[in-house]
Amino acid sequence: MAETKRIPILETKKLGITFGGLVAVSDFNIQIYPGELVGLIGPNGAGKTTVFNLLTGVYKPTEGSVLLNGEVLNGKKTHQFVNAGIARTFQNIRLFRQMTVLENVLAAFTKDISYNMFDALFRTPKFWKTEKALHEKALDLLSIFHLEDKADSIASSLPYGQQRKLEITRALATNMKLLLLDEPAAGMNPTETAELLECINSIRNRFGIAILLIEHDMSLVMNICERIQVIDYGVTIAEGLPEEIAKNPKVIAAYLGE
Amino acid sequence: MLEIKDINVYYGAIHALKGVSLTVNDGELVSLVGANGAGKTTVLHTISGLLRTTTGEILLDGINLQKVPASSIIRMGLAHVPEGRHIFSRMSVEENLRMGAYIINDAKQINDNLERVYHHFPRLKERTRQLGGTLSGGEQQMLATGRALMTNPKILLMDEPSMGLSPILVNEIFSIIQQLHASGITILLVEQNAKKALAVADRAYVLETGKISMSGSAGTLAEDDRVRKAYLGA
Amino acid sequence: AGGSTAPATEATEATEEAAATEAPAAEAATEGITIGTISPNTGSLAAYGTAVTTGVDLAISEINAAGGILGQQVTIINADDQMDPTETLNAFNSLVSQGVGLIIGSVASSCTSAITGAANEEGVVLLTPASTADSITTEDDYVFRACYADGFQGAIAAYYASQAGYTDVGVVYCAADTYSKGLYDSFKTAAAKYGVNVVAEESTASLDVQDYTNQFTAMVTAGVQFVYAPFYYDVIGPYIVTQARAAGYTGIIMGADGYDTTPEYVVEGADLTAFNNVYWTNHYDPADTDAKVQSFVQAYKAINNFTPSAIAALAYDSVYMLKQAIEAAGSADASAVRDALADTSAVYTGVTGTFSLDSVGTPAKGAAVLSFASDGSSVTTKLVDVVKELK
Amino acid sequence: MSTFLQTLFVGLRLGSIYALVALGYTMVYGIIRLINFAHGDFIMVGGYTMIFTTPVMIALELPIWASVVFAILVCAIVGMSTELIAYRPVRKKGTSMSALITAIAVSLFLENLAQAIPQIGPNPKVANQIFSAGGIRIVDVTLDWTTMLTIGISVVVMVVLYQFTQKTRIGRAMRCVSEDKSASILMGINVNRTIVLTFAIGSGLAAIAALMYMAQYPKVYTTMGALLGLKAFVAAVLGGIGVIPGAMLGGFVIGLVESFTTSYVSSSMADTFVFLILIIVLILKPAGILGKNMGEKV
Amino acid sequence: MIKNRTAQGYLLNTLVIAALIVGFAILKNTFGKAGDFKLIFAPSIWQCCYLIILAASLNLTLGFLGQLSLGHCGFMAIGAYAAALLSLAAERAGIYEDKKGAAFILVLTGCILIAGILAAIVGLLVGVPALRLKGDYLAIITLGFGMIIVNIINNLPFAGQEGLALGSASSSLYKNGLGFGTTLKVTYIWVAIAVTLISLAMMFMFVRSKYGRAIRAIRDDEIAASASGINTSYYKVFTFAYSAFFAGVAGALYACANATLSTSSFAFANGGILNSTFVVVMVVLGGMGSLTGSVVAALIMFFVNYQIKNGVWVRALPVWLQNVFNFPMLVYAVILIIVIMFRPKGIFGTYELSLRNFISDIKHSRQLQLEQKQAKEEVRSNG
Ligand SMILES: Nc1ncnc2c1ncn2[C@@H]1O[C@H](COP(=O)(O)OP(=O)(O)OP(=O)(O)O)[C@@H](O)[C@H]1O
Ligand SMILES: Nc1ncnc2c1ncn2[C@@H]1O[C@H](COP(=O)(O)OP(=O)(O)OP(=O)(O)O)[C@@H](O)[C@H]1O
Ligand SMILES: [Mg+2]
Ligand SMILES: [Mg+2]
Repeated sequence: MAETKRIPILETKKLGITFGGLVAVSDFNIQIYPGELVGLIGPNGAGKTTVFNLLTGVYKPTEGSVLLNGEVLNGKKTHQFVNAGIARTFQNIRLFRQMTVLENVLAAFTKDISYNMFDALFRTPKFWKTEKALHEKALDLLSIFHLEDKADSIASSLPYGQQRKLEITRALATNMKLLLLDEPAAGMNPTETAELLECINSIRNRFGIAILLIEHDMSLVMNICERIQVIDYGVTIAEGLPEEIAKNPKVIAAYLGE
Repeated sequence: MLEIKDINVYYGAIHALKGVSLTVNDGELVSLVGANGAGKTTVLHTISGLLRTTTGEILLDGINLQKVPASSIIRMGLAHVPEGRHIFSRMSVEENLRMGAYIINDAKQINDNLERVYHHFPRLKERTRQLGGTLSGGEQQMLATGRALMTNPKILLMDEPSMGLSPILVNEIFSIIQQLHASGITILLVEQNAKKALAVADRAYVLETGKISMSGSAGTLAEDDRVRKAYLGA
Repeated sequence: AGGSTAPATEATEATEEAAATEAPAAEAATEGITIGTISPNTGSLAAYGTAVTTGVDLAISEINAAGGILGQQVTIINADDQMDPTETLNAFNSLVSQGVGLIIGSVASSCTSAITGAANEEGVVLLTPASTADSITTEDDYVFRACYADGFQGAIAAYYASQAGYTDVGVVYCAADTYSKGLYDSFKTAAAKYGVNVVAEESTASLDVQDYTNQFTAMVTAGVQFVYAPFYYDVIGPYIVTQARAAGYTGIIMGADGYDTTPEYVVEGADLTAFNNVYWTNHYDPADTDAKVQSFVQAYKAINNFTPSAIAALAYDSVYMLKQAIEAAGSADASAVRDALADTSAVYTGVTGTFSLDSVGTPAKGAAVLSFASDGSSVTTKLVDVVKELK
Repeated sequence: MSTFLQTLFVGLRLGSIYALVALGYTMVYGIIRLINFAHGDFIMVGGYTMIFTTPVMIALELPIWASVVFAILVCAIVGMSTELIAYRPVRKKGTSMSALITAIAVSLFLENLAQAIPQIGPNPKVANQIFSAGGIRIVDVTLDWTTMLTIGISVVVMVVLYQFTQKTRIGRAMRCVSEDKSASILMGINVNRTIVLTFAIGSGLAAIAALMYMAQYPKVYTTMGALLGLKAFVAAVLGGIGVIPGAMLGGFVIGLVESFTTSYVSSSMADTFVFLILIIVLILKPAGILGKNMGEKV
Repeated sequence: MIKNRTAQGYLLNTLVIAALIVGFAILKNTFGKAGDFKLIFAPSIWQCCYLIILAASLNLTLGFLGQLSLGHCGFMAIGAYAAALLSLAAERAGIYEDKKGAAFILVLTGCILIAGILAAIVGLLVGVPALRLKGDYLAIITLGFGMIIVNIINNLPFAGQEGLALGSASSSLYKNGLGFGTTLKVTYIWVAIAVTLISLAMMFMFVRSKYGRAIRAIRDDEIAASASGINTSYYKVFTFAYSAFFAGVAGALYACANATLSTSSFAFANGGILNSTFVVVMVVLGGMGSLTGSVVAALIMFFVNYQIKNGVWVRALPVWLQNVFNFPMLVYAVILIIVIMFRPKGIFGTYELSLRNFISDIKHSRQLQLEQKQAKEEVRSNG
């Protein structure tokens, strides 16, 4: 990778948050460069999900700042983070449960739809054109995870694994530059995990996005992450290439075990 | 000890279990593997009375569980670590654990059990006063498992107990499972981590879209090509 | 009703035309006379509905037993309006579509006003027993009433205060109730006329309010000895009087026909001397020794086991007013009955007095001023005065 | 000064009633997350039961308030039947919204059924004097015994209820059921029985509220529960719904606001102010005064 | 492809509406007794019209946005009083006479629109603070706003509790302003129907667009919605105001149909079927998230209410039951409980009646039947 391109799309500076007395995350610094796939690992309760929440405006940091493409996003609302180009999935799946699979994806297009009330009420050509284009785009996205056949099923009726995939598809629909995945392989067996690995790679290649991944499944993390950052008790304890991390005694003691 | 005979379960029009039969003998550790949506959780829910079958019967020590009210099944010495943890989010960690011992009246026994759980999961001891809802995912999983152990169950149903846990804790959970097994508790284990599950289990069943497709000793199944390909990622 | 004659004839013509094509009233008249009643039989003020239906039923059974009107038996079709204007209109439409041309109803002014225009348009006689709002009868030719308007009752109270020498008075009323607010308005207007100053005003936001202590504390603070409190019996009996006395108010409490039947709604075992010094105006006095009143009260009690309220008496009188008008008109045809009722020279003698209707259709009749008297364990009513006319 | 004191006392008097009613609301809401619109009508049921049993008490030469025993029984039975007949079938199959509709329907049903019973009918009934009049006089103003008793009872009820839910087994079972029914089953809790029991207690409380209400405001009528219930529910929300001390606090706040508005601002706008205060408090503290706002963990 | 299918649907729906109107016209001319159309049918249509708009509009907030609002009738009250007062003013200014002519139609349209807009503005003012809360807290705060609105109207010198008929506007709305008498209700029945159809169309287009998708997403999971780039506060407040707009329009129709206005009609709980609780009942009964359901539920509620009071069959019942029927709300409550027990998700659930779907459903089930028959025959022939 050419050295000239080294402008991070995401950068955090001394990010931190406390809940009551509990310091969940402190002095968290990370840089993510375009197209990169970074892993964020750490013991349970280390603050990984909390970092995601800080990076998407779900929690307001008590210190530090989040910069996306050099723009400070502090104090913005979640949907503004998304507009700026960060999308995510959730550790506990959060779909629009009563809507169809297709609608779940379409809903994520909302911010990019340019027709207004007038168009909607009078069903102008613009309305039809937009809706049609989006339908096709949505089906196209669904086909990445082979969900196009399920387009008309209600989201909550999908099995767990497909719900995970739908959640990722929905995140893709927001047209982001950085995708945050929170334990996408949880609840999947090794075969399914391997399939997921393929998909993540293909998404990355196709959309050219950066990905920050939280995962406890080391077969996944060690295979696809280019860089890994490890946190424990909200503080970064190690950073580096997968091989380095796997050998790091601190990480072994706190996280990997024997 | 536990015998399931030809049960059918429906969610409205969805036929989730199509004539499933399985047995778990006294002191055995049986593992149930299957893809997403195969119906593993449904099996466990049916056993513990959260769901009711339309046909077939479930016998625990010879008693038909279909005739026992859900809340009394637990009193028969069964405990269930549910999928998705289901902890009481507005109660503290300790209150959650004490609720696990709801059916026990002996205060000393409750305290002993509590100590044992804290011994297994020191992380929970650090957080006794924190509200369950604010725990991290893995911490919640520990709490759910700990809570089920509070009753001194004879038979334990575990639904993906390692989900969302760090590698170190996955090992810990599996060693706890082995300890429990060694101490004579009968266990029916549902796990996505099929490799580990088959490694600790005595016997296993494979569930495919609501039907048992294979069964046998855990070792044989782990060697089976179809199983390896579909569930072990080999 | 109706001030000028010109529009009145126009309206009559229009309705005659309507009657010719649809002829609802005529149809009914061939085999007996049908009278419709609209009252709030259910809902929070269902007690008034009961008063109306029992009063009407008594009158009708008497009339039918005596051979009916013009030799025809009278039947009643009752409709419930649940004290809701929309339902009043529905009830009205339903009655008229069944061919009813004479209607007694409804009770609440807000409900009655929802159908006055329609009555006019459809050419249906509407005689309300108890809607006292001044404006009810002013606009529409087919609308009459058996009670006097708020303007009159409020004025009597003001007049009474001035006669008794109270120059500074207070008012407590319910701002959300048409009846209470209407009486308050008329009391205030009349007070100015009789040289009585309203120095303290307090109100409540709903009839469901239970505590009036603060309002009467304000009266004590203002130093008044006469408080006009136009409420109903079920507020006066259990709440206002005792609370006012407990708050230290010892002066006169005066009200209107809503106080009727209060003695049946006092708290047994409480100190009832609080009810001394409470005055009110009414349409009639149930204890009146007048033969007509007594035979009504006895007959009513025999059936219903309780003393008839003023509304029951008014409903009873309404039926007899209609009877008299039908007989005068010689037919039960709505427009003929209307003409008979509009005759200001006709004199009606009822339980609630002897009176004629004025040019807009409201009776000009005297009001009884009553007071409560208590020995501490029970409350009785006594007649203080009958005010025929205001000077 | 005396106006101020009087206003304060009236506020306390109203507030203590609201507090008692609100406790019942919070009980039921706390466990099945249902605004039990019929709770106000349970008070009406209690009121009529006492009216009809008063002659028995007098005949037996017992104090009139002892008729509350009957009221508690009848209310508990009505409450439990409501749960068994109406709420449970709907809760099993429907959404929380359909349960709410059922509650509205039950409320309508009770009010109109009462009216349809000839012995009750639409006319209000007036209670006998229940407790002796009088009280302590402070600067020309009397704080009556009944008010003090009501305040005392609501504090006692609050404390007992609080201890009950926190300390006893059944209480803890109730809290579990309120959070997660299927997990409660896995703990060995009989969910249905727990809910019925909660209804029995909540409705029994309605009877006690009815007693104190009638002692202050001795009128009973079929729709008496409507506005009373609504205000009490507002009180419960204001204090933090589901939080037992909150219900009591909310009740007193509402009573005092109502009383002071009447005396010092505008008597016909009292309800407006009550709701205005509610709105302001909720906007500043979205979970009510004592409610814990534990934001959702994502 | 979508466009074609949808276009087909529109065509079908338009045809059916046209057919309904023609049928209605025929019905009107052949209606039973001459008086009944004027006295029963036309007023019923008016009432149904505003009930339908009211229920459908609340469904936007309750069913689609998933926020329980208990103060919907407050917005309706605003609409009703605004339309009444404005038309009164217009009449006094001599803009129209005798409620006819183009000027009147113009004033009428203006009043309905302004009623909606005013209600929407208040909806906006209420929505901004209120929608920060959720669930029962939102319910109670909207209830509070509803009460305050009614209370304020009560205390306005030119409106007043007694209604315009008795308040200091002092002349009956019936005679002046846009209150319609029995005859005019027939003359202008098309106004009620047109306003209802247009309103329904506007709501339907709204929910079948990005707006509808966005608010249903918020209903299902607010956090996920904002994490999908949806500006949740904007869509929530917008929907609240949009729904208030139609409540205002319904209010204007109410003012036309009812000669007088009385604030007690708009209170949270009163005797009749017109109050905020009952609007919620209609929405839930019809199905939260189904506009069709709201329309049907409003019609059913009206019909049941009407039948309990006026149904001829009531007189055929045993006496004790007839006595029960003297308490319409008692019967009503029982019916409500039974319906909710059997259809807890409402009559329609989230299903929207679309003729195209309907027809294709029939085709589909035919096909299924055929297949089943074939399968059976196969089994038979095999056996
Ligand atoms: N809203 C909150 N209130 C209080 N404490 C919180 C809150 N959110 C998170 N925490 C605490 O912060 C810590 C970090 O939680 P977080 O969910 O980020 O962990 P995690 O690294 O994602 O763990 P896991 O791998 O188990 O999901 C935990 O101890 C948790 O209890
Ligand atoms: N509440 C429900 N309503 C409708 N369908 C359901 C419900 N719960 C489960 N299902 C369906 O029943 C089938 C079996 O589900 P179950 O949860 O038992 O699978 P599982 O084997 O536990 O899968 P996982 O590995 O995802 O936990 C799936 O197809 C699922 O979609
Ligand atoms: Mg996490
Ligand atoms: Mg499962």
